[in-house]
Amino acid sequence: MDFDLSDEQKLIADNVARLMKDKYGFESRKAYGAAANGFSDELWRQYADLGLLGAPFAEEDGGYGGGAVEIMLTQEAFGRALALEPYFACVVLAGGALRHGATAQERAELIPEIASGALRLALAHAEPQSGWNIFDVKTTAKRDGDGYRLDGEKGLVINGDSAQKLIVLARVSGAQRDKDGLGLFLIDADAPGVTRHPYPTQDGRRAAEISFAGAKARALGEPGQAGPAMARVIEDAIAALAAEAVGAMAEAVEMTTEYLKTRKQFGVAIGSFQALQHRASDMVVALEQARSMMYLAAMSTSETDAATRARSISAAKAQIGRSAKFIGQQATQLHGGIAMTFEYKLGHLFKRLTMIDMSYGDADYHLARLGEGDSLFD
Amino acid sequence: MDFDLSDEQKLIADNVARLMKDKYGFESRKAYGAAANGFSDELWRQYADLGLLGAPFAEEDGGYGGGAVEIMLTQEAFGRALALEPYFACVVLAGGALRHGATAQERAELIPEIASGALRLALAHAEPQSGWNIFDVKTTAKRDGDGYRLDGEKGLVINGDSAQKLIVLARVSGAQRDKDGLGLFLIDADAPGVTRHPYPTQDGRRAAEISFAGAKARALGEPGQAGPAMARVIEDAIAALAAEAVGAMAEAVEMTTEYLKTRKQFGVAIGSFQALQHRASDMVVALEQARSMMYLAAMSTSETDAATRARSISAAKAQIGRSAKFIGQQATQLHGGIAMTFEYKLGHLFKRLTMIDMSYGDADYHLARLGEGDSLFD
Amino acid sequence: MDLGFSAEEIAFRAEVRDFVAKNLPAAIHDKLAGGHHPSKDDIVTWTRILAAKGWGAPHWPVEWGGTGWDAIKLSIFTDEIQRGHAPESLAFGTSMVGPVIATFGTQAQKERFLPRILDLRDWWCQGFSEPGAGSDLAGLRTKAERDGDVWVINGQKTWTTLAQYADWIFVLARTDSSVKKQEGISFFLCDMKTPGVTVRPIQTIDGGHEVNEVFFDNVRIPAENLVGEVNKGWDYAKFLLSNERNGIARVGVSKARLAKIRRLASLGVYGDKPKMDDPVFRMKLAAAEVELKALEMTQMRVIAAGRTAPKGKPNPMSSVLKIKGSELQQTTTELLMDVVGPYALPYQPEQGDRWNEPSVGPDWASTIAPTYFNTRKVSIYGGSNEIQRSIIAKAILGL
Amino acid sequence: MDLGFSAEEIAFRAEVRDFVAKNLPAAIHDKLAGGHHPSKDDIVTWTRILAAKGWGAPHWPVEWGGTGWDAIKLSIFTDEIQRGHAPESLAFGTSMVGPVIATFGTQAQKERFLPRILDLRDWWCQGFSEPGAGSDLAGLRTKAERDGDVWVINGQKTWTTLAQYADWIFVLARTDSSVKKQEGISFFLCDMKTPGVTVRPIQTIDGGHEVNEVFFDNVRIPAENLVGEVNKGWDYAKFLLSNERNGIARVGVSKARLAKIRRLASLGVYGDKPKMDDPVFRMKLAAAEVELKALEMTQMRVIAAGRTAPKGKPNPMSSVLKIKGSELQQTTTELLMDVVGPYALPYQPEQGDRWNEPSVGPDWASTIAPTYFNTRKVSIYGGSNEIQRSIIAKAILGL
Repeated sequence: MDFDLSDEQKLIADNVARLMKDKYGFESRKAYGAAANGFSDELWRQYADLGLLGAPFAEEDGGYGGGAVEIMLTQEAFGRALALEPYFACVVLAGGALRHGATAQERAELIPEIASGALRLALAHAEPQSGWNIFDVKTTAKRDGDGYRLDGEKGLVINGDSAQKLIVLARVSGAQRDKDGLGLFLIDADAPGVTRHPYPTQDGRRAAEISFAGAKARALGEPGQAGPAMARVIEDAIAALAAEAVGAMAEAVEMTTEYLKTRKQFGVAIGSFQALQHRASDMVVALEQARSMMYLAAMSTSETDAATRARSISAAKAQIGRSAKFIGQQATQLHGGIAMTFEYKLGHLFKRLTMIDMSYGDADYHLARLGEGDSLFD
Repeated sequence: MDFDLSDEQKLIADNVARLMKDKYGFESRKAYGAAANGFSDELWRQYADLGLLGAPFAEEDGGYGGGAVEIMLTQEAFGRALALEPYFACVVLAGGALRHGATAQERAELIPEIASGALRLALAHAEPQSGWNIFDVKTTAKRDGDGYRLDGEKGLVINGDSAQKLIVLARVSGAQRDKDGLGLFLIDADAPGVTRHPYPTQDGRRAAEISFAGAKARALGEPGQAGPAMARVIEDAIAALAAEAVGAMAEAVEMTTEYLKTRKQFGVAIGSFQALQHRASDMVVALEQARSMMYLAAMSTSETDAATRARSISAAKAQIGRSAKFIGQQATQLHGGIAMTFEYKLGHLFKRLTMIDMSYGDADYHLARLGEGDSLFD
Repeated sequence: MDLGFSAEEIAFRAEVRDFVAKNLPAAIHDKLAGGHHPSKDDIVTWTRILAAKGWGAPHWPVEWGGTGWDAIKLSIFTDEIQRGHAPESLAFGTSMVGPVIATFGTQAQKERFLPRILDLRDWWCQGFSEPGAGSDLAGLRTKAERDGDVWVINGQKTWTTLAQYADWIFVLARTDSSVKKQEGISFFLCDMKTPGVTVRPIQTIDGGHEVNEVFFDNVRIPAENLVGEVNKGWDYAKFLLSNERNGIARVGVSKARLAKIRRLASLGVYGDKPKMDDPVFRMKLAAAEVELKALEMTQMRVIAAGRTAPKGKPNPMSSVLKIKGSELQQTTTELLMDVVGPYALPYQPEQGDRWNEPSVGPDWASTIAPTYFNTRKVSIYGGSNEIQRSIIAKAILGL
Repeated sequence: MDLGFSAEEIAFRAEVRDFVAKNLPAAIHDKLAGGHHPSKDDIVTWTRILAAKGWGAPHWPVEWGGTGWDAIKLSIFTDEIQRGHAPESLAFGTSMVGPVIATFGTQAQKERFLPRILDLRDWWCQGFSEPGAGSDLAGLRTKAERDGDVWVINGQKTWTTLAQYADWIFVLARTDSSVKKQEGISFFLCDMKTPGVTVRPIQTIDGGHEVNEVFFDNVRIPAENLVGEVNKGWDYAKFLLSNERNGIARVGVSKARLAKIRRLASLGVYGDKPKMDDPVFRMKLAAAEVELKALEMTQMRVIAAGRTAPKGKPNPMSSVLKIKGSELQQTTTELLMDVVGPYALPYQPEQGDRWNEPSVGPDWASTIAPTYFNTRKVSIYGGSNEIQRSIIAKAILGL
């Protein structure tokens, strides 16, 4: 039990924190978000230069040998700054699909391109009807020569609007919600038969609905065997979102504290009102509980027992969701009107926290999953 | 829509309030509770003299022509004082069984005796396995000559230890949880074949587990048809408990407010601390919501549509349960250590409120019932 | 004690419901039922339909176009407007400045302003809040100085709802800085076209434009536009704030939303079972319905008690209604988030008449998250819930 | 960063668990697992079993019988004791007065008292709280005056846990009334048999007898029973209160209770389905498990941070542990109430050895409601949760 970072990890944390401080003031963020992509190409290059994009991949695959802790540190800093670049979509989701679902050869081909910043991938797995069931897949992949043809509708593809290539979860066999019979497929985002409907998201990002009509793709890994890999991808994604959420919550708590200290009403700083002090203290408790579960989630991604891993990840997501809701709502309440304005950062933290709760299962969803299984304790 | 009391109702409310003030200080209550019966025979006589025991019964049955409002007013005052006499057991529960389940002749025979204070009845309906399902009845009634023989186990019979006669819910036909096939039976509490195991309850009252072994009883109403009557009895009981709970909650809020005003710490009255003020304010909100549902419950007992009536009663019980828990817990917290002592009234209010929530379905139970049906709104 | 509605009240409810169903234009109904905001035209159109029926401002004195309904009927009316997804009356006119003018204004002011409020020829907005004042309303710094026949106003107001449409604004301004802060405030009526009045939009977190900043730069208004006496403005403001508490709980809004939740949760958008089959969701929904039912009864109790209470005195029980009412508005938006699930994510802002275009995800999804975000305001504005708790502690509990 | 336990720590946990399983007398285990309180004999018996193993006060200095375990091992040890339904060490001796004597006491005091604490030959109780002081501990009024070779103590203590069994009491008393309240307090050790010491029981709402009032009426104690310096008692008290925060979250207690809840909820006491089949109940149980898992990690983080933190300085993060830990102790008692349902009602107080007699209702039911009532104390004592929130606001947030 040791919460200390290695020197390499400290370097990553320091570098990304400094970069966010220098380049990701809230006014700068507005400018980045106004770009067509919805993020800054320049910062994406800097992430590559800092080694962030390759950090979580194995060295033999062309990465820098890090893992869940490196993702956690990066995501936490991004969460504080509300960074918009497609790190989560490309490195965590698509990168995760490669790590867990692709062959060594495929990884060696694609991961160096991710690490260098040259290739931005997106993962198209959800569908309009699937809700949070990752195995609910109607999109089909049919063998055609040495490749496959994809048909179907994918929804909520994060940064799918600007990705150069897509990794698509599609069904090669089985019924709509079977865990078996799924495959991962790689396709150019502007290949014939691919239609993207891009849109902004509530939290100021970009996503797309994407339809496939006989679009020609190549398989990654062994078609039909992608189910367990997808489960791990989503587990990694939840761990990454947990860290981002903790960053955003920590920022919200700090902003609120600062506001309570400086904002005066009835002639005194409102932070002198005990009822508000105690609310802020409850926010600290919620934050610390969430931070603990951020660590648990990061640690659990390497747990080998699938049931234990799934339980820990669900527990983390449930706690994150509950803490995020409480902190987002209370930070808004303690700020008052200013928090309701688009100009001010806090509302955007609240919106991002809300959308993290709505991703990959909200708190109730994961509590229900936990309720069906064994205890979290041995 | 008119919340004003009639002159007769005002008289009842005034009389019972005055009696409680004169005779039911918390020290007096301790003395009453130490009696073998667990209550004051003297006060029982005074209730009869004031007309409380006959109030909710029809005049043609030997009552004084009141109803749910009279019960509400009485129970609210009893709730404030934590009165121990078996009004709820005898007048509300057993009396309700007579009102809803007995023939006119049976009512005319028994109700005057209740009204005069001469006869204390208890209602034995629950069983060890039944939980809050009033139709879960294993106790059987078998025809024997002009009467019936009862066999089985009844549990949690409120004031069943000291009642002179028992009204027993027993099965004449059907399976264990059928709504049909139930009957009400009257039996002397010390009849052959009746064994009572009396005990005190968490809230300082008395109850009994009662077993029947071929005990000879007489039928009330039409054996086999008692199911719907029992449902109404329990609905009336919930309305009565709602009022008792509101009385206890109002007392808890007042005691807490008084304590906050007088108790000093760090040199000032603790009521000057804003966090405590706001908690007390939330208690007021919870109390007013509960009070509103007390009215709804009383009003609903005369609703003719059974489904609408059941929904309103469940809604009232759910609200009462939630408000009672919040107020009980917070009143305790705001008092601090003194609330944890047996000598002090507040803890007894908390215990009574808790046991009211645990009677006839706790808040979750009634919310689940509501969740299965239509909306509360048209 | 008779806790049911009378036959007359039941018939009245049916009449209002029927009137709304038959007269509310379908396009407006559908837009509001979908969670969208009404446009200015929608509100004007509907207000004039009501005004033509004599229901433009039912709570006003009959001589100025009111109905003479008692408080219960007024409450039923509000409930049915809200449940029917009709636009609500522009409160700044009918419930705020209207009653102030009717009570404290000159005969000339009454004749000039009240009829134009009734059918929304004048769109009013409220110039109370200021940056830096927040819940400490009386700490306002906007100044009015007398200069011959005019008052000269300088300062800034904020959170001014729908000022972008407004013809007139009623303004609290400081006219004496030498006395206690509540005692040096006056109440003015100001034409928005007066030189020196500038409106700057505030975008809210849901992307909408509901509120504004309003700047006063040497705004000269005629002396006749002072309401009542100089330096008595705080009294009128208190009257205004305490006057229209009927409807503060917004029970009808929450009823309408609960009905919508039941409908949407039964659709079965994701997976093989509708959300309504989830027992935890059902329990949360039932809990909200129970609290709302209790709140409706609490509101009735306050109304009933108000019949015999002294007029114009603030009733601290309205703080109970405000707290619970705002909590329920927020809870119901959270239940809608439970229903919409992952398709809360796409951001599809309303753009003028394009509110009814095809959307990403379920066709009802686009307003859910914005409504959730936007509704956080209801525990902040109109005296934050923390202020309400302090009022209860002081005025009900004596702490 | 390595967030798992080391192989050594895992083996250590197994060793403690195994020791408890093999050495805890079955009658004591069953009594505590059933939610009953241990008797004095139970605690003494088990403490001596631990002491014989060298585990009587694991956190003490090795020279006085401690183990030298690091904070993580100490935490694992506490966790396993609690989960194994073993009586906990009498904290007043091992965690409170023991460390104070070991740190500030004279060599004679150490030699005299420490060995007798280790194997519970001396039963200690705590004379801190006073009526009227509550959370304002430093406002105490018990006085000690010097009279030649003795100190004469007069005053009253309250909430004195298990004083009815105590051989000794450690007492804070005012020795100088002319200075700031924290600066005139001294720390005394007092034999309970000294004339003038009277114990009066306080019955708690669950019907139990855990706490007492202790009266001091001209109690004369030898000067050698002063700890450290005169008027420095407040420093020792702060040391005492900050010293033993390991275990303040009582994670093991809540873990044991959650396991019990799962077991009882699966029994199927009422109706045709066990409580565990109720999805709402399962959701509440899962939520409690999640919070407890998070709390366990939070505790580990505090322990890890404590390795490099300055000694003896109070860590405000312990307020986080106290708040969440007490909430979970209370939540789990509420879940037990959900399980027991209507048979919460019968009151069947423990009477000496009759704890194991046949009960009304399910044989595990009788302790559920008393435990629920009694556990309300955990958010009141040891600095109420309101005090803890103020500490967080000040010491963590700087408000």
